[in-house]
Amino acid sequence: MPELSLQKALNLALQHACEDDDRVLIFGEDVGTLGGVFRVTDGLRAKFGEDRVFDTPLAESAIMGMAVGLAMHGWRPVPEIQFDGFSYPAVDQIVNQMARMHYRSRGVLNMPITLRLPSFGGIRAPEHHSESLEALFAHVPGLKVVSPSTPSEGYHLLRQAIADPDPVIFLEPKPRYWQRESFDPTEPVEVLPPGTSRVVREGKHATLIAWGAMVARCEQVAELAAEDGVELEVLDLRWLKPIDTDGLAASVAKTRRAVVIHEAPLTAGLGGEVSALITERCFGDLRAPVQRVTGYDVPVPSGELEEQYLPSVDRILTAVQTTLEYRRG
Amino acid sequence: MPELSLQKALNLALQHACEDDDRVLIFGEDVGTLGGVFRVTDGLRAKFGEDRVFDTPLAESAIMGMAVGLAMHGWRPVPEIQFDGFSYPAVDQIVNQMARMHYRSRGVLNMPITLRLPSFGGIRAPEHHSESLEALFAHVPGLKVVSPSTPSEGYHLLRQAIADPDPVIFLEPKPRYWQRESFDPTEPVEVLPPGTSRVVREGKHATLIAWGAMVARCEQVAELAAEDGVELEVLDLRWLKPIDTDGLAASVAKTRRAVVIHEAPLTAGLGGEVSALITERCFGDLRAPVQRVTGYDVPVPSGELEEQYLPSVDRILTAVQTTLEYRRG
Amino acid sequence: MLVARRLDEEAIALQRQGVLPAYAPAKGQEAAQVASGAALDLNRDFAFPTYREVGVAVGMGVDLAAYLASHRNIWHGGLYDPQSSRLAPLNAIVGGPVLHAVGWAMGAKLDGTGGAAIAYFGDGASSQGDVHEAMNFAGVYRLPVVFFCQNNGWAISVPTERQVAGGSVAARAASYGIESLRVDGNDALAVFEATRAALERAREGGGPTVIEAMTYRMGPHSTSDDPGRYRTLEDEQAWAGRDPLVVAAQQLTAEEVAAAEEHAAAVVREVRESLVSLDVRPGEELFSFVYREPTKSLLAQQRAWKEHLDA
Amino acid sequence: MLVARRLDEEAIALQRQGVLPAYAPAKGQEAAQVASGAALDLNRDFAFPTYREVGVAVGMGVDLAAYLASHRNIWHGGLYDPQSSRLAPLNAIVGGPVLHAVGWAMGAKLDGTGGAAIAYFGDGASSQGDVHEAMNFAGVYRLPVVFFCQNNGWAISVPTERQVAGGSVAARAASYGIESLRVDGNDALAVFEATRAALERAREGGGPTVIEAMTYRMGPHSTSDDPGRYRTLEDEQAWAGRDPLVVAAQQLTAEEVAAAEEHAAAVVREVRESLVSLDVRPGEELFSFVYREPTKSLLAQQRAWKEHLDA
Ligand SMILES: Cc1ncc(C[n+]2csc(CCOP(=O)(O)OP(=O)(O)O)c2C)c(N)n1
Ligand SMILES: Cc1ncc(C[n+]2csc(CCOP(=O)(O)OP(=O)(O)O)c2C)c(N)n1
Ligand SMILES: [Mg+2]
Ligand SMILES: [Mg+2]
Repeated sequence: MPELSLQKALNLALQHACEDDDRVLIFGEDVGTLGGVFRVTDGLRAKFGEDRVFDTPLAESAIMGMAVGLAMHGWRPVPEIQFDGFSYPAVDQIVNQMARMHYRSRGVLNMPITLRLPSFGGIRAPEHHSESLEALFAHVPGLKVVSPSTPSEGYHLLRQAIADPDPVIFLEPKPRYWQRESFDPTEPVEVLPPGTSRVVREGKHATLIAWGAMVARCEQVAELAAEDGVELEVLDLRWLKPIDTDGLAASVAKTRRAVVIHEAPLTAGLGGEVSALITERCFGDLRAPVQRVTGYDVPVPSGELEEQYLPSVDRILTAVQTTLEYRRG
Repeated sequence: MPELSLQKALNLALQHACEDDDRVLIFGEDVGTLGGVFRVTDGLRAKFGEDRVFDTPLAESAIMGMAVGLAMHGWRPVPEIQFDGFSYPAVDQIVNQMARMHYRSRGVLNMPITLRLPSFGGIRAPEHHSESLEALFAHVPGLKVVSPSTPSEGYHLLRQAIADPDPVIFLEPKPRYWQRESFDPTEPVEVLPPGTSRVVREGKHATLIAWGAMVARCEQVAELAAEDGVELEVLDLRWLKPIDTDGLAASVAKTRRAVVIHEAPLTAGLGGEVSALITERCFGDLRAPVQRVTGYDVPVPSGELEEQYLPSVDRILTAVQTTLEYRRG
Repeated sequence: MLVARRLDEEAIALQRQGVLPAYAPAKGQEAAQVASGAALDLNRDFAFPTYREVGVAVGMGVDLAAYLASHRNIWHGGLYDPQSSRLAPLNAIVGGPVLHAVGWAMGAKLDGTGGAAIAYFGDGASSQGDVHEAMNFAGVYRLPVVFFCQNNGWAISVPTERQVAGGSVAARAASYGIESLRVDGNDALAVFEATRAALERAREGGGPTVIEAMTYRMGPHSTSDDPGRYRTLEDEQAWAGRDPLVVAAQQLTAEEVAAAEEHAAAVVREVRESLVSLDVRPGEELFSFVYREPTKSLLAQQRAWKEHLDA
Repeated sequence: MLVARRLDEEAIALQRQGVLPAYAPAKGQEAAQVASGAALDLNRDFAFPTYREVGVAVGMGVDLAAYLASHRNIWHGGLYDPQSSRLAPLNAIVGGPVLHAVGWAMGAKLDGTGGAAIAYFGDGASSQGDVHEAMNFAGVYRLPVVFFCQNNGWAISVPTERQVAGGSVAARAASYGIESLRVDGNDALAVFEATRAALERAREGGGPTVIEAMTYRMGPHSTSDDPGRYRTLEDEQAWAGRDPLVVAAQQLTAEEVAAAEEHAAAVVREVRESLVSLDVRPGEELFSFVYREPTKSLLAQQRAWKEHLDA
């Protein structure tokens, strides 16, 4: 069985999607000749030609606006925006156009667009290269949002996103691009519908809920906690819209305590939504309020300060302790 | 004492701000000659001249980018974007530039910009004219976000926003523009710092939390509930960033039940944040999970369907009933 | 063109009667709209309108009551089928849909289906970044797209000379290596010919064209606008003599005009009746078109909505 | 210019040594950068850089270690004082800061302080909507701003001919009614003179100018880029002979060159030392510069952060 990095798994997913459906188009800044700054589209231009895999001029709004027009013509566009922070110029086309064209046209026009977005922090990158936009996108009716945390998940979720008839924002966790896993992408797997999470590790004392690169960090936390006899369940939420409320409820009904972790700033982050959903469904079961461990309400700082900004193993452990020791006041 | 509409109160606030500080500039699409599509800037050009109050070409990103440059030069810009939905093209300048320039420059450059944004639904307007963007903006470090619900609040909050040294997004509830109130804007009032809410009506059985036009709707609900002997407290949150956590906690500590109401779609709306904050602070006091009554996770529909989308008196009453009858499962 | 004018008048009347909550009059722009719309090959081409394109709908033969349903607040994008009528849903974001035309044109080029796209936009829209990006992309890829700018002198209260630096949208085209021309937007034949030729050239691989149709918005920006605040009666009268209907009538006999009036009256009567009798859409549709398949959470919300309805 | 070249080389060396995590080399663009930066009147003008402007910092006399602190991952915008050095913080959004220059120029025009703004951007940036909007605003208001485009042939892997429809950024200016010129970006004197004249004209109320400095990025896009993937050695060699330093050296005596090298070496030594010895900023600063006064919630977060630090 081959060992594949997330970056390679995504590359294969794109390749297989292009092979399976000749309406799939890949485009964006530097995705063609260069193969993308993270090489996720490497080799695809050579395989599928300039018509299927092409570079665009430097304009994110145009990339997404063009994707909308291509979808109206019947294509299945898979545009890339080079980094999270550069999707802001395209927000109008994403929110006002892509997310609503199906609705506006009363279901006549489909928008099977997958926006690939290298996302999140953890690689000490320059400004605007380490942003978390899931809360923004999850708030927008008509969008679906997903983020893989492992190579195999990356492969299958990207295939699923591209096959989906609706627009999907696909958030690729940059620091995990080089993570490797043994799996055979050609082996068929059961495809769970959008909005299903994955229990990465079972536990009974509390549930850690995370996505993207934070899943691995939570696994580390769970390892450490296990040494002290604390069994943490780790839930990879994966789909950030729709959210797996049933999965959350099932886990928390068991553990009765939850900590949600994300890199984005605290206020109005997706952690608030997760916390509210859990509380709405599990109020009677909860032994403590849902804890949130998140980025601070500050702009993502420069590399030398980044680890102080991101949720650390320490901060997550403290939150676990808080929830375990919580006594109703 | 004069009776002033919200629209006139805002107009006076702009006028007085221009009089008090000759670095205040007002600009945007149709704000000059026309006086704004809601006439909020009516007469200001005649009073302060073309240099202080001017029309721009039709480009929202440029309006906000120009505001950033003007602030870097030492001005105090008060741009208008004509409607909520048209701020999406300016999101890059708002998020990546305006909100961060102070931080990026290590505090050297100030961004005392107030973006006036006619917001929210309720006037059966065309598409893109009825959006609620508070969750998006509240998530962005460096921004402050505020929305008035009455004429006097409008006057004072707008003066405060303009005087604030940081960027403030000022959300004007369109359906309240013509609401009238007797008050004397020249009478000095105690200015509470950003992040203070207002108890609009005292009650003891549950707290309704709202902002913008939903505050008036909650007052209606409270009237109706009072007929049945249910005393609802109504909290006008006003500041949506920073949020008055202490005010929320104080009210809910008393009432032990809370319903948060907003027009924006449910998922990842600010209601999740409010719910999480209350639960974090009042877990022991809460007798029921915080209820959310919000717009559905669908694009704001056309006028004939709008009332079915917006939180209705009925839906809010049902949520009140749910929280009052809640029994821990 | 007469149909467009009379329908426009009817729409304004319906707004006064409270049937339409608001309307964006096209008066004065009928030649630019109807003639350009009529130049499309409806088997292959596709048009991308703004919110002021009733004449384009007339020119393309779109179901007019279904078009006006948008102004009756029934559905934002109108009730017509954009796919079969070759007209994208009404779009109220100034500038945004121009990029869709570029994407659609790329789609047409890629699979050799051979149609051309036409994007409608105004002088005000030319200031938007999206329009620049659209022209640049179209130039780089040499796409079959026609950028049809109705320069009607105003963007709400802002006149073209304080909107369009340099004064001409058509002149922008050259700097993208794109063909362009200015045409008298009140001369239906000139508009038709220019549009037809540009679409044909586009279909044949000749690349994009910018057409700037010089016209005038004779009415208010919308039924809630008051042009008296920003322009003078003289300004308006200067253009009254160039009314596209007057221009067109000069080329017709009195009988032809009378016949056209009769036809227009009949069409308007019919459209009015369908429009007035259109049912409001059922609230279920709030939830039907968000995704191809509603999500679980959306279904739950729909159930809650229904319970309230039934309660 | 030699200072810029040697500093650039030093920065690349420091990147290899692991001192700088990444760097965007300016090699080949020194004449365009240093000479245009030197043309500013530092008492009145203000410059808006991108992320590849070390030569501008040299030309303007900005604290170079403080400038490079951005590349050392110490602070995104650099550690120099933008106000006193007249150079806005480094900006990594392609296109965005061009609008700031327009706003700043409007500010200068409004209060008669008389300076001009200069916006730096690349050939790639010219595709962004913001750059179009900036030129249009500058044209409509006739603002004192110079749009200084370094057309270095590439935007990462995309060559100008597949980026800039029509082929020339300068040509765009005319369609906004803006003055423009193309200048040999590797000829320091020509760049200096063009920039000086444009700034002066701007200050005197003559309106905006677009300068397109034709140059070449001789190195990779950044230290993590591999130009071998998208361009040939011949392509690179074609420009090697036009290296701005070679051009400049031809106008100097051997002694002058030697003196310049000595000066550059001394500067680089000093900058290197300051840069290497710069302290990482204290974590408190995460919270200090978000608002003028931190909010209650931010103070609480700062306290929580501190507890973890102390724990
Ligand atoms: C992105 C965006 N910004 C602002 C508006 C508000 N608005 C609607 S029409 C209009 C003027 C448009 O002028 P123009 O493009 O010349 O078209 P016209 O109305 O003259 O047909 C404005 C500012 C909008 N609809 N979309
Ligand atoms: C809005 C935005 N989109 C994409 C990027 C990623 N990016 C950084 S530099 C660059 C190429 C810029 O090319 P050009 O403007 O010619 O400047 P050069 O790098 O050649 O100096 C790209 C695509 C970015 N920084 N900002
Ligand atoms: Mg117009
Ligand atoms: Mg370049």
